[in-house]
Amino acid sequence: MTTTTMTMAKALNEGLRRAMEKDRRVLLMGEDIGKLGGVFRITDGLQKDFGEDRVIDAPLAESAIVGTAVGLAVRGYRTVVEIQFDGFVYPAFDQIVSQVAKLHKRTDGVYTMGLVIRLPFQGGIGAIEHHSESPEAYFVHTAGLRVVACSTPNDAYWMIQQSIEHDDPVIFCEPKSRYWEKGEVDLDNPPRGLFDAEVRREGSDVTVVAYGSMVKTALRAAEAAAGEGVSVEVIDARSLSPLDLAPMITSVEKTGRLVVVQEATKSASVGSEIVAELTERCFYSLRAPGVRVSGYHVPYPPSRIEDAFRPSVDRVLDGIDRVMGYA
Amino acid sequence: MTTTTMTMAKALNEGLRRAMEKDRRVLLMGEDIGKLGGVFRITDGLQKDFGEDRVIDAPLAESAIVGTAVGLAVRGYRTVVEIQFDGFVYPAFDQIVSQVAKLHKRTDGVYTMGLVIRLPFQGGIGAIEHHSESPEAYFVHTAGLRVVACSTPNDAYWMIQQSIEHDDPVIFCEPKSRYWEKGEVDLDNPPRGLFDAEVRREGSDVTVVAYGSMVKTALRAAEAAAGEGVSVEVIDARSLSPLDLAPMITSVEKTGRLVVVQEATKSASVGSEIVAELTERCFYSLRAPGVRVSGYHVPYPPSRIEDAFRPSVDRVLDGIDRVMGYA
Amino acid sequence: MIGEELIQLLTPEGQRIAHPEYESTLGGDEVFSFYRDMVIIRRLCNEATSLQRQGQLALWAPLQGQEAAQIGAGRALAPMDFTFPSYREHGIAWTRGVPPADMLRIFRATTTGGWDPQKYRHSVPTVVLGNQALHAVGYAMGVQRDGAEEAVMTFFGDGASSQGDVLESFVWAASFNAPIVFILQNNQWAISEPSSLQAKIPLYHRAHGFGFPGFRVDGNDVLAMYEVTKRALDNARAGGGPTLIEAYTYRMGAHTTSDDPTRYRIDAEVEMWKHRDPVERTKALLAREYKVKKAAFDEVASEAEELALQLREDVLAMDAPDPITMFDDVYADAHPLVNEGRREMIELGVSGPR
Amino acid sequence: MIGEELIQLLTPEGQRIAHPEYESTLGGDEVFSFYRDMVIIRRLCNEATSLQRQGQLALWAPLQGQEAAQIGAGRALAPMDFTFPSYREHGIAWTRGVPPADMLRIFRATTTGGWDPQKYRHSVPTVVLGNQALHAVGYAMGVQRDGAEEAVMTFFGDGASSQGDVLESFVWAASFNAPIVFILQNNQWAISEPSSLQAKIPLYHRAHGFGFPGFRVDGNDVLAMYEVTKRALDNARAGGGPTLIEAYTYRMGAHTTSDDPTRYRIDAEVEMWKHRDPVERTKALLAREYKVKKAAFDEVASEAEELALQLREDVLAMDAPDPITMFDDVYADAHPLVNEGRREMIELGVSGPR
Ligand SMILES: Cc1ncc(C[n+]2csc(CCOP(=O)(O)OP(=O)(O)O)c2C)c(N)n1
Ligand SMILES: Cc1ncc(C[n+]2csc(CCOP(=O)(O)OP(=O)(O)O)c2C)c(N)n1
Ligand SMILES: [Mg+2]
Ligand SMILES: [Mg+2]
Repeated sequence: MTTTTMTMAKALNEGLRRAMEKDRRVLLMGEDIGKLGGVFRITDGLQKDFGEDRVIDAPLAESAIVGTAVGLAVRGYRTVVEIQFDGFVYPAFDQIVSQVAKLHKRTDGVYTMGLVIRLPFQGGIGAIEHHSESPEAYFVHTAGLRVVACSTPNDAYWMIQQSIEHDDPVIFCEPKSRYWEKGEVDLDNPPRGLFDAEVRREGSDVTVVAYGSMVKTALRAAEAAAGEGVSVEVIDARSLSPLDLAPMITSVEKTGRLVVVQEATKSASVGSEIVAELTERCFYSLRAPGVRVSGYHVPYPPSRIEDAFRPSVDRVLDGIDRVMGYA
Repeated sequence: MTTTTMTMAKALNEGLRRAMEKDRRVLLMGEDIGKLGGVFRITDGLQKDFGEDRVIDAPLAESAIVGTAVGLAVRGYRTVVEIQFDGFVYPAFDQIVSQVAKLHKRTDGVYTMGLVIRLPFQGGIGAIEHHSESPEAYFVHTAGLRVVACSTPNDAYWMIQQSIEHDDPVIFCEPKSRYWEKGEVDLDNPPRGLFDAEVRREGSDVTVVAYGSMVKTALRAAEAAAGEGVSVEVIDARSLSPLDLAPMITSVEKTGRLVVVQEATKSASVGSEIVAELTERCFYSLRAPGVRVSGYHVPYPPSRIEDAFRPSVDRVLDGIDRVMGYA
Repeated sequence: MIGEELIQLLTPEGQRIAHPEYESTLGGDEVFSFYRDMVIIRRLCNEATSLQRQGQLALWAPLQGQEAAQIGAGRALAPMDFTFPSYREHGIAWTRGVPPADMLRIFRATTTGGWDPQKYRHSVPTVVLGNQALHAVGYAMGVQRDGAEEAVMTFFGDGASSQGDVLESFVWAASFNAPIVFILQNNQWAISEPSSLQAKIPLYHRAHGFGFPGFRVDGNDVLAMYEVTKRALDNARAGGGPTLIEAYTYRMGAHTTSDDPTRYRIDAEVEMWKHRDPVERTKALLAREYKVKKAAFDEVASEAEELALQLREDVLAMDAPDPITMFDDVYADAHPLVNEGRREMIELGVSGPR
Repeated sequence: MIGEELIQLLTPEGQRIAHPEYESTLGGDEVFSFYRDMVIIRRLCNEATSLQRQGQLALWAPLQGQEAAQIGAGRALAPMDFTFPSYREHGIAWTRGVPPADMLRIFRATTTGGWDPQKYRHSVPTVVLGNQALHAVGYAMGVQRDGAEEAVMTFFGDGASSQGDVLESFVWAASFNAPIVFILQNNQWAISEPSSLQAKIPLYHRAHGFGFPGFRVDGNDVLAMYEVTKRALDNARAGGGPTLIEAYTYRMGAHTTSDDPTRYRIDAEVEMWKHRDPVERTKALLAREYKVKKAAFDEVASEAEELALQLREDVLAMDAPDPITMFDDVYADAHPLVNEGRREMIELGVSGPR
């Protein structure tokens, strides 16, 4: 087993490189991904090594980026699209919902929509508006799409490759606030399947489900809770569509308590879905209602006050307190 | 009290007419809404009476329809936008999420986004693809928007007027399968506030929450259940953002059982939200987990088999059975 | 002179007319075969309309009036070219070999597709206006990457040409010099909206603003449609980049069978366009110049009749699918929510043919 | 001759140059006041850049190089006109009277807006490329309905001009003959992408394809920018419809302070454009033709210096808002989820200035 330490940004870069080496039909397309290597440098050096035909600087039009990636998919290419920031995916929403999600079905399986839409998502980097959104629920609500979120460099490295290899369209959510955090990457073996959740920390009193940036926040909260004698199990959902419910059910049956943590606003969110599903499946185990610790129901605020919007360790602890408050 | 019988389509037409008579700054804009009166004839005769300056046939571009309505709002107009069919709202998604929902906040309240986006939604009319979608969850998840759905001619008549008068942007969902059903309309007094839910049938065993087209289906299921000795309370949610939880809580505290019925797919839906919220608020009252009876997690199917996709009376009864199956 | 006039090679009376840049390369047999295609597709279209009136289809979008625009453009294609239609391109589908009954499946509402797009190299209909233009450009970018000598063609209407997706497809086609031909069928109406609402000047001018050639062709003249399209396709395959062809034509029927055109347009306009009928025009040429006899025309008519009968038979035999099929091909791989739905449907006993 | 050339009234050396259609109507005092505006906005912009480098701003989008494009266009506006900017229009904001500190609020990340758009008749910045072009057209449709003699102006870059929203705004402006002037600042780059990726021919040609006039103006020539914009605005107010003005200019600095232009462009290009500097060019004219003395120039410089100092002071005094304000003005009327969030924040004790 060869492991090496790298940032999530580098792990994505290496994962993309490996996918492109393996399969010449893998293309990258997006704004500024060529010479610049993308505003986050995720594609750094790839145009130099794979050429302008495979690493395509796109004119500035997201609907066209996704729409042409659909056409490339019909032609047999697998395009990894980079949306520069979460807030700029909406111009492509129509193509994603009406075409990417539906063409496989519409053609009775003839068209393979093997494309990956990379979405640097969530906040926490002190950016201006539209650069910190959490649009994952829109895609989770859309049949025909798959949605995953990485939270560690190792996952980033493997999940991007698994997404590219997968025949369904994948919305690939990258927690941009974690791009520069380092971790061990195993270059030989994937940690698990693309659509599997992972227990990041075991515990017995409360189950906390999180994804993307919030996994680390949840882990820190678990650490803090341990200090107060509360044993928290932290599950990284990893896949949001489909949700890997089995380990969550196992956990909730053990703990009887559920907290979901997300940066997105609460209403009709992934958190709502997890709570509704687990309530149905673990009704007799739950000793308290599942609670959601979420971004507030407001437009993402100016970043000087974003820390008060994004779930903090304190707010996660508060959520844990709430479920522990039930008998 | 002057009441008269009319279809929902006519009630909407009359409601729009009354709003336009009251306030000269109310405009209508959309595809084919002029001479044709819209494909559903909701705006029939209005261009003739109010002129082309107030009833505007729009070039075919939904992003532009909503985007220019935003500009008109900045100028002080209140534009009621007609999206021809639910499935064609997605090209306008960016303007709705990034601008309509956020400009009031972004300008510290200076811009009033008093615009109404009329959305003939849900299926059941035997149409081809993209004409039967239920996109309401996308908007319910978006802070800054309000979302309502009418289910009767009387509500249609009043809610459209209340939406136009309201200063926030309103996504106005019209269950197109109910356009031609008749009902009493009270021309003098609104039934209740725009954001209030309504108990449509009282019952003591199970609470069924529905909206739009599914209210009637829920009522028919309640009728059938009554025959089998199960007393079902049916609540028409009417407002989806905000949700009017109070009457739902009262009901669930009484019945201890909850079923939510919607045509939309289940994942991260309005149904998930209602279940999650009521589980949190009525934890000790609930004798069974809240269940969702929803459209399936597939693209809306060809309409010859749509009846198997949309929740039927049987499927609602099945949901009722499921919650009744708990002790 | 590029783009300054309506390109026409055949007058409404069926007289040939000289054009400085184009001349017809077609022999009599070929013209006759184009005529045949037009007659057949019109007949099939009319059959579909009656099927709809008789409750056998949920909807139909007639192409009547646009036969020359579609047969001319469609016949110019090479077998390996790929086409991305909107919802009214029955004539194109015909030239690609799509079985007529398959064209009606979507309108019988038994599917949202209808045929194997890879087999016929003709994509399934796109209902959301303009979406397909971007797919076509993307596909063309794939052709470029494969170093293939193939062209791509896409279709949209005068109304759809206002959509951002169509306009972005122009930006991309120009930027990547994509091997693509855009066929804009300007049939004068987008449901109830006249094309003058979408543009105050001829639509083909748009191409020039994006930096590639655009032409307005008499869309009711099958000879002109063929020649202009053919040259544009050749040019695309040779690396010459995109072309926009505005087929200036008319939608003789309703927008769809749900539409009532009397609410927004006058009879006189329809009458005027009857005099420009694409089929009659070609027939006049064949009779005069190639001395085609009544018997030959009659033969085409009865062939069309037979195909129409066959179509009716096929459509009537088309059952609603088993509802359980809605769970097929949603994903290429299993998805728990799909499986859950399938299980529930089976338990409820809803499955089975309807 | 419309649109066939770069409209220029002043050479890079500060020499006047004749144009068949336009001549400068400005007197010496006015030219001097334009010069003053350019010097001040450049100085303020540089101050913002240093503030960012010192960690006082989250980001800054410098306009350096584009002063003439913005001051020329902005000064052509009448008080009642309304403007819809993108994120780099500090020069326009200055001509509308927006206090410099307010321009920086969004970049200090203390707000997502910055000023009262109705007060200055200048909308808040739009970050999503192209969205504002449609707002501007809609506003202009409102102006028409009010029968007002006002014009609307909107701004976007060479990159943004590929967006569907911008292109749809052209469709609409033409269709409704809206009183609007589109200012496309072609500063040659969209972050790392050269404008040649967005279009192979000059961008102002697009307007012609949509049926309204488009011009390319030397965007570093404040006299030309002023005259061409003024005429377009007058035309719009008089019911003459839309105009597209491509200000051919250059982004001298980085895209934003987060950008590293050395990764994608060469020094020689930047050097070349230095010789076309908009401020120096105007200064040369003033010195030569109007005999403006060094003292007057110095005075402007020190006024700019003072304003920069004031700006710094104002920015440093700008505190982060109380987080509780994120719940204000989300809706015009109470919304339970907003109230719930506010309550939770108060309970958690997170509120209070930070
Ligand atoms: C995005 C979108 N908006 C609206 C519609 C509804 N619609 C279907 S066809 C049509 C008119 C299209 O006119 P045109 O593009 O001229 O094509 P034609 O029908 O005349 O062939 C409209 C508005 C749609 N299908 N897609
Ligand atoms: C819809 C959208 N996509 C992407 C971005 C990210 N982005 C911000 S500025 C920019 C480049 C814009 O270039 P241009 O339009 O030429 O304007 P300039 O910055 O040169 O003034 C990009 C890609 C965005 N803001 N909005
Ligand atoms: Mg048309
Ligand atoms: Mg630029």
